[in-house]
Amino acid sequence: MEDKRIREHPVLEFERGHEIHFDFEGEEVKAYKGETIAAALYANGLVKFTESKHHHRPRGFFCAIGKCSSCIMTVNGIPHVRTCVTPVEEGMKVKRHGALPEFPKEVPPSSPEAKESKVDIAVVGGGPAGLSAAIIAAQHGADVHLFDEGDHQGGQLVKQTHQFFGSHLEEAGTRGIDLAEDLLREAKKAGVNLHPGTTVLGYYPEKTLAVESKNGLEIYHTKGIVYATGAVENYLAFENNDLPGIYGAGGVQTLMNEYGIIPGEKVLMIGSGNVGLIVGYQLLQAGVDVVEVIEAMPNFGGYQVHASKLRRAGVPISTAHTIKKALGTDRVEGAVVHVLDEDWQPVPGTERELECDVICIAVGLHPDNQFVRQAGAEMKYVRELGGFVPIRTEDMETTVEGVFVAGDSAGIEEATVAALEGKLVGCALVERLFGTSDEISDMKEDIKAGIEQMRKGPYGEYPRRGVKLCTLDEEVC
Amino acid sequence: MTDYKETGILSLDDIKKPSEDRLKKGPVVVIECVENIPCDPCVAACPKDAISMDEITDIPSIDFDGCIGCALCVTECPGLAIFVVDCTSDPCTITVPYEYLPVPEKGEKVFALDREGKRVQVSKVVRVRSSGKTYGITLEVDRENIWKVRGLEVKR
Amino acid sequence: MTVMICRCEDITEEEILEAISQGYTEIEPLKRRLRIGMGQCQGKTCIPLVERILARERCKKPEDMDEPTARPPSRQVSFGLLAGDRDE
Amino acid sequence: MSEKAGAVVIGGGVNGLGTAYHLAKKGYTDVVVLEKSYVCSGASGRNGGGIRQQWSSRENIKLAMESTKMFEGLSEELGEDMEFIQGGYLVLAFDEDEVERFEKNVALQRKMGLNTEFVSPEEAKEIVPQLNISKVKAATFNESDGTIYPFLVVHGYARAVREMGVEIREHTEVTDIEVHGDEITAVKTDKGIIETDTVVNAAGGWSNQIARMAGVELPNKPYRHEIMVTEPFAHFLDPMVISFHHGIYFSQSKHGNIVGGIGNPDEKEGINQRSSMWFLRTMAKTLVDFIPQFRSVNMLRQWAGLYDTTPDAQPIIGPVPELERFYQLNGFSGHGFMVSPVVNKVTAELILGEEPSMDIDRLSVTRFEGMDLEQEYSVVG
Repeated sequence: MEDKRIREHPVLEFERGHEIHFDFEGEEVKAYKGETIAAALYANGLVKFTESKHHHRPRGFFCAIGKCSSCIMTVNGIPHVRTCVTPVEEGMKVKRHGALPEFPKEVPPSSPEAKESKVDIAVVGGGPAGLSAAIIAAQHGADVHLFDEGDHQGGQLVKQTHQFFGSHLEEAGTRGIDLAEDLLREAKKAGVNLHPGTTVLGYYPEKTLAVESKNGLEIYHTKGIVYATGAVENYLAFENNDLPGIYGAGGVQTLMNEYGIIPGEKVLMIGSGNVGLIVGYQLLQAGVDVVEVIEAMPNFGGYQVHASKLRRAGVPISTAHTIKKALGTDRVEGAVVHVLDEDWQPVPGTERELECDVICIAVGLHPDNQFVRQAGAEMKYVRELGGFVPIRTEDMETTVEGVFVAGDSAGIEEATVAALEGKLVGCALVERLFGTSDEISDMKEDIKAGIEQMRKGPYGEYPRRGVKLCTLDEEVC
Repeated sequence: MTDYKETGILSLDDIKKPSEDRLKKGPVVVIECVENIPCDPCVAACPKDAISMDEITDIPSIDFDGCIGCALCVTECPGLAIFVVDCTSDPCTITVPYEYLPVPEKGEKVFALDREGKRVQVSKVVRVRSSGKTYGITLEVDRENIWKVRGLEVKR
Repeated sequence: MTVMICRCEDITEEEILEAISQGYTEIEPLKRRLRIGMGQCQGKTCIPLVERILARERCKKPEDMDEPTARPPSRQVSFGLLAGDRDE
Repeated sequence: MSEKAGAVVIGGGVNGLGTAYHLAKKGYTDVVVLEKSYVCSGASGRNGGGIRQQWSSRENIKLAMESTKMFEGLSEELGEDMEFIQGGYLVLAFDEDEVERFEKNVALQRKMGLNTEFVSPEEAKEIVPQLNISKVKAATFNESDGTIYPFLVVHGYARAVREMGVEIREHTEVTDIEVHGDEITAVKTDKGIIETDTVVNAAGGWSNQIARMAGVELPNKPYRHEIMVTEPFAHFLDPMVISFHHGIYFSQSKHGNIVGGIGNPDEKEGINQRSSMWFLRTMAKTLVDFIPQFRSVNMLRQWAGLYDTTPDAQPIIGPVPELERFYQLNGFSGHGFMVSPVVNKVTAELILGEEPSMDIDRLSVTRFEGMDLEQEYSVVG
């Protein structure tokens, strides 16, 4: 059987657990302890995971982080299991269930009674923003609980094999993966209560969170909530855009850099922002051929240095190009791309076919604002920040008292800014809980200056303008 | 500015080059970083303070006379945009950053690539240094290729 | 020709355009009519695309569009876990 | 800016638009329907779509029976599949009092021509094989009850009335109702004034606020009621299952999802449409008690709407004594959708001065002045 697992990587080391076996529709599948069901199946060459509800189209591995519905199967008799976030276990029985599964026949054991507790601060999301907020608050004596769906906290940092840009004083030059380690170590040292593998189910009045943990339902009554829930990738509308083999850049990164599994052999990258360029480079590092990067704009969007890395490896970057359709019936077998004119119209006669088995979509991110909206925060569409963002004070408090945001969920920016915003929120929470001090005010000033620094220059102009549009004037409120 | 935002390839006019005189004196850094990116690890990497910037978003300013061509910055640049050229030997050498597998060995013959990934010549690896997982690989290149070669491909 | 907009509820661009032409010209009614954004991903993938289609069809700016209400749970959760009827 | 309309309907839900539909069908289209949000944004778009005829009061049985007949023909009438599934309603009794009451209900229903059956717990389990009947004492079942997708019905009406020339104004909020003596003269909105002498108050949970604008006090009070939906399954559940004892109801939609809710006996009066932790947990606990296999079923989302509740849990229909042309169409106490077809038709008849096709005098607001209230007991939630 095909094996898509990466055995050697220039940057990453994959620590695979011992070999285990599980049953997939009557066939024995080899996996390694620590892999998810979907990752193991994908590594073994499975393309169709489920099918769509009405049009019965094949659905493949897609988001890789348990947020979509593309990998749901029946596992040990339980339907609708997100196999991309469910770890494999020896002897497990996994079955596809198509569009609609049968109502379960078995009755699983009961779960423990919900646990309720009162805490100072709940932080949702363990990326650079959430961790930074939690660290500052905990260092100053707050009882801080940080929830993250991943078993490896660190947010998207854990997928970043490249060295970070930014100030050397703010960890630039460190790889994302190492940065995540540092932040986690610091969080533990500061006494942050880390809850990896937990899902925040919802906001309930007043500042109460329902959380799904491995031990059951947990309810946290808080004095302050920080939503640092990051971003969601933009999807793209084109013909056959749902074929297995079409993934978001995040899904590709998760598969490749967390599970050590290559998405395919030949990848067409759509989008030339930093995400597209960086993931393109990471694909090359994993030994995957990047056939082309296409970009609808007349110029590529990311840093020239990232583009140069790809160009030096012989990867063409075609600007003013877009995808017309994906080719294939059960999975991607190629793509048709064409040139766009100044009015975004296809230029006749420029269509050409590319051979590829993966189409990676990297056409930007939008803030994951679902949680703040649930809490009832007032939102505003700010193009410069990637979509709808909560209106906030300078300290990043939303219009819901005691509910804060930081990082990409407040507006799409770089990881360094996310970390700085997290720190700022940490300070604001300390002030709320314990009153202000010279130390905290000084710290806040420094952080604000740091954020301002990061937003200087041509690449900072856009977010700088965006933030102005959704930040309340302190004087007014 | 040339059309590098369309092509991803810098032209020689975009790059600040050391003078011919400076090139004769010893190895020296070439930084192919032309955008105002908020980034400054190169500044911290230089033991001679030959790279500087006032604001983090400035383009690095290089004191070619202060640079000793030590190549410490080559592996520190997140953009893999720093190279060291040495025209004092024959053939000349160029140190390029490298983060792929396999890692070439000293003495190995590799393809030297240009900015478009095209093979320019066959080069001998004369030095392999690493900082973390990023390597600085020093290649022998013909004098006429020192402004062309910016990458390598292992022949194995 | 299939241009998929809502992967979870399996709704294509054509079906959305059809519903808009039937008078479902706001995000909430469109959501209830076609179930877009009401599947497992809670609209994370499709809603920005639907907003763009709506804006285009109604000649409006994305700024003038509304976001649909966000409902808990953020992620589907089993009744077994919620019921929690086992004493530890 | 001032304009005129023959009648103004306040509320773009099923009752407002249903009434506009019946008016238009009779050729009366000089009607403006005002909706402060979008069509079907209130309780009409938030309820479980149950169509039940098994009531305890004569009035409600009559309304529901006639309405069910009308729902049966509605898909054809409006030219779109309304997803009306007549899978029956299985009503469960959990104590002797309920058994006794159910016996009376069935007797009354059968007397009125409704073919409801009194069934044993074992027979109930035959209808829903997954059901835990350990605490069930008895049940009643009526196979012509069922569910419909409310949103499609309301939008079906909206489309039909627009085609017939009725104007629906969404995002238009009523701010005042002008009254001179015993006559209405105009409805004021945030977008302008409409002169009219006839107003239909179909504002659901907001109907007492609307009535107050015209100086009329209604006994209706809004209460939050919560509901949820699961991930979909292949069809396995025919009827809507309900228990008055628990305040729970659930059924399977055409798309395979289970839709259900449970009422909170401690819910406080007021306009609140936010989701609660109480519901999240209580719904789950009750559901797995009813069908233990629900343990491995996922809830997809929860939401809330408003019951517009009257003291006797029966609707208020018809004009008020103070204002002859101020028609009430509210106080449905959680079952406004299922009785809407006939009350909408009758309201249209009243407005046009026709002889009502069903006698609804007992549903006038004046009934609360006397002591002669016939309490409806069969309210879920």
